[in-house]
Amino acid sequence: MIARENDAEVAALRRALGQRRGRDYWRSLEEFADTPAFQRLIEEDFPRLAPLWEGRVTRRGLLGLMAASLALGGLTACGPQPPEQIAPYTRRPEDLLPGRPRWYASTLPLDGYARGVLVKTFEGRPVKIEGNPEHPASLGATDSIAQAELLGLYDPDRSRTIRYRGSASSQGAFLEQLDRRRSRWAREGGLCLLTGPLTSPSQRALIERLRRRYPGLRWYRHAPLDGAGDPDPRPAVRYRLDRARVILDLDADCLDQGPAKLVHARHVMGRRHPDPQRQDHGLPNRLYCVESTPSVTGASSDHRLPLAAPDVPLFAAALGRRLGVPGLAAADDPAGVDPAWLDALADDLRQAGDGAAVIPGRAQSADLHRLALALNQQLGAVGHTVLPAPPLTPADGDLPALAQAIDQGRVDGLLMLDTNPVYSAPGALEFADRLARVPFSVHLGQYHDETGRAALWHLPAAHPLERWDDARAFDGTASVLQPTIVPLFGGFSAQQVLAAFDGDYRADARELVRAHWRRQWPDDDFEGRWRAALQRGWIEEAPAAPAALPMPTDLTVPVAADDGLVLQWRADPALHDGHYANNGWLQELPRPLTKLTWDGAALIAPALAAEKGLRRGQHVILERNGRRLEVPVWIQPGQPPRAVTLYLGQGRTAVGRVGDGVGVNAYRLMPASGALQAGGLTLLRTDRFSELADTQQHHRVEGRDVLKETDLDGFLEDPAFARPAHPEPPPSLYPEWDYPGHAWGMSINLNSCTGCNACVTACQAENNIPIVGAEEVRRGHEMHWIRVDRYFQGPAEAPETRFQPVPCMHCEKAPCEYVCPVEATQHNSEGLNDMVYNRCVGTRYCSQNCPYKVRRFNWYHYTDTAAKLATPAAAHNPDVTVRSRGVMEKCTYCVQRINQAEADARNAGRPLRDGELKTACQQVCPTGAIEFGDLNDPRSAVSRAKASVLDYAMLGELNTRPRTTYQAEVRNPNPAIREHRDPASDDPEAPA
Amino acid sequence: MAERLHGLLARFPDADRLIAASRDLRECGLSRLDAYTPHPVAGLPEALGVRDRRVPLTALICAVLAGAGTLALQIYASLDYPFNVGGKPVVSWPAYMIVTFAMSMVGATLGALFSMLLLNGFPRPYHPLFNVAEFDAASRDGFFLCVEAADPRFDAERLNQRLKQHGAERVWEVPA
Amino acid sequence: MSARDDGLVPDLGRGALTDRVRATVLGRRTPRSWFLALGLATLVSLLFLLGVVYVLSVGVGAFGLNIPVAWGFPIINTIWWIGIAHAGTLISAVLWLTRQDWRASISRSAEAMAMFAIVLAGSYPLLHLGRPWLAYYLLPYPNLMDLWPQWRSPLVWDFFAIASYLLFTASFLYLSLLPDLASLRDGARRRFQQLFYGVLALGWRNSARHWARYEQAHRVLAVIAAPIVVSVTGTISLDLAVSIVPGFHFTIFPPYFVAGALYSGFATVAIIAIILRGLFGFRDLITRAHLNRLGIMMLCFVLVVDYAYLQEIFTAFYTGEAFYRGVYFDRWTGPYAPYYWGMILCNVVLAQGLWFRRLRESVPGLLCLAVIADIGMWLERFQIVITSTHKDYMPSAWDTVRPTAWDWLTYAGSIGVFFVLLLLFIRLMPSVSMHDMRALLHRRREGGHG
Amino acid sequence: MPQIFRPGANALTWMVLALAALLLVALVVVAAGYYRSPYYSQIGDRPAQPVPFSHKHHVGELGLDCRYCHTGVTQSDFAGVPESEICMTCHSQLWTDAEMLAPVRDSLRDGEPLHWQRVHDLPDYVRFSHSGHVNHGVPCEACHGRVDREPLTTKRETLFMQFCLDCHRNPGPRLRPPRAVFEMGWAPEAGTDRDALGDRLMARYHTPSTDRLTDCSLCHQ
Repeated sequence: MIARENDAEVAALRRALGQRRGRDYWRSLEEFADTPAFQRLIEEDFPRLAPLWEGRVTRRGLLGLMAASLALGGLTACGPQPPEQIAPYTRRPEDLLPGRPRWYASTLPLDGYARGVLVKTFEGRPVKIEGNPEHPASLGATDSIAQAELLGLYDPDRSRTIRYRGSASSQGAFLEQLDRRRSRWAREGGLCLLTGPLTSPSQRALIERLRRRYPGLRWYRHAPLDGAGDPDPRPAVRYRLDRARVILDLDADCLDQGPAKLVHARHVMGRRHPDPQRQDHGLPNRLYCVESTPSVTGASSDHRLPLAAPDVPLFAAALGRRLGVPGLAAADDPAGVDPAWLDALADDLRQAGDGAAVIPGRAQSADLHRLALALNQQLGAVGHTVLPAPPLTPADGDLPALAQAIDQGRVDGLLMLDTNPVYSAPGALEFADRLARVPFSVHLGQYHDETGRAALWHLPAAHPLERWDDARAFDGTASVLQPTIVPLFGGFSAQQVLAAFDGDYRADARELVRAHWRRQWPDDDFEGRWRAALQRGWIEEAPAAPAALPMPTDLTVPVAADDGLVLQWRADPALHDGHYANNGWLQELPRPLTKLTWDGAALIAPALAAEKGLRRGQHVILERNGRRLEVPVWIQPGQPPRAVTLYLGQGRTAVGRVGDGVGVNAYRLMPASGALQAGGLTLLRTDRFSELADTQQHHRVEGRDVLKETDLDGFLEDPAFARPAHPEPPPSLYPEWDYPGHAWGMSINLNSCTGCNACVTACQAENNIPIVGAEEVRRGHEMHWIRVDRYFQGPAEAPETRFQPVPCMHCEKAPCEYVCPVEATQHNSEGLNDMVYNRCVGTRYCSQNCPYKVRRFNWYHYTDTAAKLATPAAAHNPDVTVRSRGVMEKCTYCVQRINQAEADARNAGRPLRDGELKTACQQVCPTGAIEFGDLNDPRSAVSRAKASVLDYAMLGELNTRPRTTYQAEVRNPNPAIREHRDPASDDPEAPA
Repeated sequence: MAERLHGLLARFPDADRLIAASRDLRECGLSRLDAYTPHPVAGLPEALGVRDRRVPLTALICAVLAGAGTLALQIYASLDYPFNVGGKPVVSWPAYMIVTFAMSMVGATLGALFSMLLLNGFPRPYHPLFNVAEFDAASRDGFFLCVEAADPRFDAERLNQRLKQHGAERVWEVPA
Repeated sequence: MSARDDGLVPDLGRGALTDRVRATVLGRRTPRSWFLALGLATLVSLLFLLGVVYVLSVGVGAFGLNIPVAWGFPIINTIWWIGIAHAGTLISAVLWLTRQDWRASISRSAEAMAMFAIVLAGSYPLLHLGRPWLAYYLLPYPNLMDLWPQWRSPLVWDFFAIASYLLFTASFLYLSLLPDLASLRDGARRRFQQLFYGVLALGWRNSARHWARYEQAHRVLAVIAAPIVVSVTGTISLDLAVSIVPGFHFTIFPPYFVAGALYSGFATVAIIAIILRGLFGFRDLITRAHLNRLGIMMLCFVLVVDYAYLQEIFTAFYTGEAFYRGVYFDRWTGPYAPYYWGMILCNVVLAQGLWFRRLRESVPGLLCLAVIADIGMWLERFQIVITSTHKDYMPSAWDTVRPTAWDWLTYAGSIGVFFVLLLLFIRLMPSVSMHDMRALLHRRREGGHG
Repeated sequence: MPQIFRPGANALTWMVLALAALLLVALVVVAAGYYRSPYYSQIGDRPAQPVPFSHKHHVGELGLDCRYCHTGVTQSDFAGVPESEICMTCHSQLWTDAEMLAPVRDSLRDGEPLHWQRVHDLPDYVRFSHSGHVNHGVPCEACHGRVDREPLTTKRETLFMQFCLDCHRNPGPRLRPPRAVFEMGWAPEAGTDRDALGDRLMARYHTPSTDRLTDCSLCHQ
């Protein structure tokens, strides 16, 4: 049931891998893949058998299964335990103690930007990723994607071999071919490089080296999420939102997108602790959000304005006019926007002065970025909340430019590093056809993906957790990626490939990175600084001279385009640009606003749905410029009426068993420029339907005592509004239980929660929660222990959105416990609602009687190694039991962490300190919305949080006495804007 | 008689005559009497002097024992490994009453059934009475009276006459 | 005293009656319709087997269940079958205590029906479990974990209630069979029949002493039958009522469940009575007057059920709680409204047909009403179990389930299993209690006192 | 109807019934006995090991401390099975050519781990921490028995939940002072009040309350 028995095996494998260091390291995989240990691991972890619950069961199969299940079920209890073996190390690595985790500071890049992480490993096997509290882009938090990188590491579908024209080949053959071309490139040029956004100092240095060797080298950058490339690049800006009092988000989703999202979330939402006593009432900022697609930021904002993407620059210009930005006097208000709203916003921003910040969205045009910078300049925010950022990737051109070069026959060799243009190039570019015309194309990627298949050569890339590399954070801080495991499937780093192109065929990945930094620190104690960097997770450098922000001149007033339907492409909140499509944790992650998993859909406004007579899941054909795409629709409250949004990242065809064939590829409709919004869309209704796999079917609170909220005025009037009318606790016939030791409890601050889902994935990673697949989600069988409920209030066209994370409440009078016939769930002496899997017989009565519906059931054997979506055993947390079929499970408050922390404290002979112990959801939360600790300690953070006047128990009138309570939400709207919050109009049912 | 005799078996045309005969023979001091009828006949046990209340008594005793035992088991189990279950007391006796009741009903049921079987001497597939072929009518429409030879006042000749007087249609000697 | 001619007593002598009934068991010829029915029932029961094998092999995910609707068909079917069982016990015990003459000719089939219904009702909870092979964890036995069952759980109560009911019903059935087994032994002419029934009869000789003790034991069982019936369905209703789920948590549940149980039970007895009439030509043993009485019983209980419906709605609204009101609005208008209105149609509207004597006495009429009653009661269980949970406290967790093929297979198939068992029983055992009928004839014709 | 059964049938029936009842009782007794038997609990099992390592020799006769080889026992959940390297610290000097030790030498040379057979194996759903026990006065001997007398490692206790609970419900009498945790066959000085000693040790080790020690999630997490 547990992954522990595999530890020794993995350790053995790792040792086998570990011997192939140094020179051997850079050599082909074929011979290695033949070792029996490797074969065994692969077969056990990644079997090819289809899962039972998805496949059709044959007669023989069924009988066999029945026999097996009877044997499994009945007989294991009858015989003595089967024998097991222990394989100790032959030589134990220094500092490694079997059974004790080791932590490594490392870095995970996203879009090239670094996020500092700490990786927990057991016997050389990474099992959990946490944020690095000292890293400026993490502050201790991570997002869902960073959490899910762990699963990506063990993904059995990752590329394992060098391939030539699709078939396995060898490194020697590759180098031979490469060698033949190098001299010509040096003479005649013709070598091109295609990367994503790239901040790695060592890679950039290697590229510079290549430029010297091949003077004609052209470097192209493909960043599908950044929209159309621009001759005049957008200003590189970063924000200090901890200094901001009024923030205007212009379609930026600044809390959930971009390299600084975790920091933004902490600085904007993490500071909201309403308190009538404080001068700013504990609400230090006000967030306005103008957005083209409902997002986490819009949901968290105090004022939200839905606006189709092309109208956002008009909005910014109209605001600029009000603020007196030169050159914008002629700007008109965009249609449909209340001028009074704009006036109030302008006043608010003006009052904030240098405490204002206007943030443009990355998907928006460079024009908007310049406009926003002008607004910030006008407000006096530049230098205070708006600072220059390190320059963007210094490439020579974007993907359309590369396409042009290919057309002109100027590309002889093309090296594509960690990018997948065949999938993510705009459909209009027909990049696959063009790539076929490149004589020598090389793809380095983690998957033998669409581009890998189209390229002449494919090289497997090492996963960020397996390779030496470096990257910079949004603010320029450099940090090192240090491998926590030797590449499982071989795999090269970009540095190695770049060095090979430079003629260095035997370069060591580690040395390539170190060499760069050795050059940076010529005089210093290099080893000392290097060690410090590895230990801390980031590199201490002399701060670069502050570059001045180039102030935009000659702003042009944007003009309104046609008012027809607009198609918008946005990063998928989980799959990002599609790179993570084979990651089951992310595919199954309910997207924050739609609560959709797996399936892709076109988001349309309720008004558009009504106009076209569309129902949820009905297929439409989207047509633009002669390209058509059939996709089901999702009716999204708060979507601008004329805007249709497609999330990028689905419709993969060559990524693996998880991601292939899920959803549609939205890049196919994109204009050649790569712009992320375009008009000229027609929408044709069809009669086909899909049942979409969403995890929440009902979107209104229905007046139930679940969410409590008010605005600042209401709060000041009645600070105790969240307290129940009746005395607490209600009287009981039963005597009270004592909790003399620890009494664990949790407090969730709804003011801070952004609904970003990081807690969901962190919990999944920590607690070995299985992936169930789209069909199972459709049937309501999803397994997440913590879910983020999303409710809409107010009119469907512009609703207010509320999030509420719901883990187990650990009720002191738990209704689940007294109905269990076998004591599989009851209370422990510290107030936890325990769940004993090995005692559970699966009556499911506990779930029936749980008013919060937080329990999850293993309807099938999801963790069967034969299951298609089973998490590889190596990725399991060895401290948490892996649950088998027929067993109930639920949030345990990370009891394994509690036990470990208590044991560690006792071993050290000291009491457990507050804050020493964190649950997975608490630790990952970017805004610190979750507090957990000992309620018997009045000074603990959780006790203080629960002492807040805002503290309330969900469904408290049931007298379940939950240990998890919430802090009611207080919004901070602009008193000058009274456009919303009329509970009487709180009805039109969200489209069903 | 060379053969040992089990008793005399007489068939009567109806229940009333059987009752009358039974009462008469009993008043004559015969004790090892038994009547056989296709269905329960009111008054017949009294006529035969059968007054046995052991079946309901056993049922009652079994019910009380089973109920008490079950309750004791539940309380013992709760104390053996005490748990905090939903914040309820360790011994939540009101909740234990339902199983207690169910088990006392089981006690009564089994007590009644098995005391009936055992007191009747079942199982006893062989019995001398079956040696009389016509005895099968007892489970169809025949009313029989049997006087066992073991009775100290057994006298085959006199009994035969007496039975006939009471209207017995036929009298058999039942071989042992 | 001359017999009252109320159509309840056949125009036969004791011997002729015994021979008639014995012939159905001991006779060499089996009606072709019996084979036909058995074949059909076997086919249907194979579906059950298939469903069970599949569900046991892959897991309960095969059923249409999820969170929040974690209980579904297996629980519905358990409640439904146990309800059917109750009428059997009631007829053979309570009507015996109250000296209802009309019970004699149907009591045996009612008891057999009860027996098989309980067996099925008891098998569903096993199928319902996530890990059925660990069901023995519910038993109190000294084990290596030092753990005991959790006695506060209504499921433990249930386990004991159903187990005790099964024991009780089996004991009761065997007890009342015993004299008839002797009768078969005595009537058997073939050796294996003599041995078979001879062993089972344990040597019963129809002695006055046997009868006296038999009657005492029978009376004890009959006396505890009523509380057992009430407590078993009551306990099962507590599975729901003890929870805090809106739509489950009603104090009216125990009596309401008992009434519903008896309604469906009498309907099923009526169906079996009609089958027996057709199969063995028992038209003189089970007369139209019997059908009429069964119809009247159904009417009584369905009126209680209808009253409970009203009462439940009143309670839901009287509490003033949004949750309870929500459950009712959902029942009326939600995704499962067809089931609710189907239940109302069957149990409230069509059931009123029972007021008409002509319908009650007509074979097709009563058959229709009985089938409607069984369907209606199944729908009632459906809307209690599924409709209540699919929308409870947390709007975010609301969800619907769709019954799968395996749900329907294991439900429909169980009816096949029931009839296989029943058909085998009526071929191997006397389907009319001969000694009861003889006693009845004795009482009615010869003025004997029962 | 003639007589169906012979007179002997009565006795025969009773004998059959008695036999059935006896069988039933026997079944219960056998089942209960089976689960408490050494066959099921594997007490006394002494699986063949790649190297016939003798605790008796190393501990009993040479007096090696447990921690010399089981290096993780005070810091980790796992006590740690010695790496081949540890064996060879001595055996590179002693018995360097012994045939018996060839697998150890081979293992270190080839980097192939020795595959020891597990003797004490808890189910995977149980968390057991060696450091949590030995640092708080629970001696090795409590679960592993007198290894200093075992030529081959042998399972000595059932390690059933019942066995764990015995101690968790009343830890005092099994606790030892720190110096005696790794000692074999230690007994308190004659005349010591074992219960009072247990209480003192519990206070010293801050042993959690019995309630905490019998929490399900303490071991099943």
